[in-house]
Amino acid sequence: KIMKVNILFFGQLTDVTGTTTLVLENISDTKSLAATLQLAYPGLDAKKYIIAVNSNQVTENTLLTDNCTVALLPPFSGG
Amino acid sequence: KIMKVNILFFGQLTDVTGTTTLVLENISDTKSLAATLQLAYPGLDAKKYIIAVNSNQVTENTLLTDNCTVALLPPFSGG
Amino acid sequence: MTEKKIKNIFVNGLITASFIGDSIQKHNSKTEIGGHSIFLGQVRADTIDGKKVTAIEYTSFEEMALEKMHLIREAIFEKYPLTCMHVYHSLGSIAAGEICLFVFTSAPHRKAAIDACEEIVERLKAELPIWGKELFDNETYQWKENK
Amino acid sequence: MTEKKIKNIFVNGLITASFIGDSIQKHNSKTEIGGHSIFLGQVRADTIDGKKVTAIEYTSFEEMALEKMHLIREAIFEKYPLTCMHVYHSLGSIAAGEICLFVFTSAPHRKAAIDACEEIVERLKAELPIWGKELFDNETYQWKENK
Repeated sequence: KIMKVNILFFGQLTDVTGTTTLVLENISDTKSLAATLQLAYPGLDAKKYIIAVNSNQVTENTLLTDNCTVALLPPFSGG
Repeated sequence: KIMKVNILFFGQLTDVTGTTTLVLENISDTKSLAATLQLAYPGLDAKKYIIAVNSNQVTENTLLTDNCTVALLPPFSGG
Repeated sequence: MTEKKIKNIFVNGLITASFIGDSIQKHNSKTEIGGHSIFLGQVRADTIDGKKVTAIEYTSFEEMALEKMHLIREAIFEKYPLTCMHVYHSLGSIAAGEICLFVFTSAPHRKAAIDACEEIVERLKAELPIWGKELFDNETYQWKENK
Repeated sequence: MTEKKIKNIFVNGLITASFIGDSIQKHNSKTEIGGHSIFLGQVRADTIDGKKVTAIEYTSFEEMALEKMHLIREAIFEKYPLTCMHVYHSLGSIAAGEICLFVFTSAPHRKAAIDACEEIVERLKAELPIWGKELFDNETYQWKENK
């Protein structure tokens, strides 16, 4: 079975990616996801962001599950 | 010439005096004013208040001038 | 500019929600503002010894209160980078649930507006000669004291 | 009561002064309230390198923002004796001078309302995944960053 990962980009990251959503297959953890995205969008390198898996921020490398949602969040500026 | 002093009572002090204004004659300073009022309204003794002459709070004994206004102000409770 | 322009803060009766809304609305042409801070005092239906407060009747030594408020206003503008500041206090009988105090500060950045608003409320309660008479549901009353 | 009831805070477009007025009005039946504290964020027409901000376009990762806000709400109610708390944040393009954030706390005593309101504003700005894109008068833009 193919494992799907839904990826969401927000704020200034969308200037780099040109899209707000992306689906990738067979990415096992957040570390390999970051590496894959960095290859696809070299501009991400210069951007600050945190990663949330299913809306929970993760700081360590985290295993991904089928159909999970990974969000890349640049610095917040609400209010 | 007779010197007049206008006296104003506020808040709970009016419960003791039964009036909000009073005019007294020939009272030279705030100390003698306080003594006169204490005689006229014995209930004032038990009340906390500060004294303002022409809207300025005074803490020392202060000379009064003709037609000045002396206000007796119990603890504030605005807001 | 040597003459003091003393602003009136007193309103006869309650301060309505629509008055507050209108006051907020007027600030949308001041596009240098980034944050507003508002404090509203509302009459609380406290129960004291089994009696319930139905209203507070406010009186003031108005002349002195306005002079004191003027000094507070000048000190606050000196201390905080504010765009504007408005203060309204009710006089007369204000029913429980109604608003009797409206303090409104605006500034380019939120910290000044928030800190100034709080300081105005504290100074106003401590320094302005205003008195509240709490009217109970059995026709008796007691004089309020600020802590 | 084990299920979390997540409240929505997002409003499409600006927050109107009349909405704020109506929200205040609704509290006059809660006669245990003695003080309300309100913070309003307004879009500032900053000038940056000769370009003027005409609007801020807000976007959010809404699902995560609402979960985070829920946790903030619970922590604030735990920490302060509040009667109620309301938070609204705009999404979409909000013109300079218009209101994009409305935080409203009410409590029997003023200190809780004031402190809670300020803490909500600070936490909301630091913790909610919301982004503001400052739109300039020459069709360019820059992404806002909270300090």
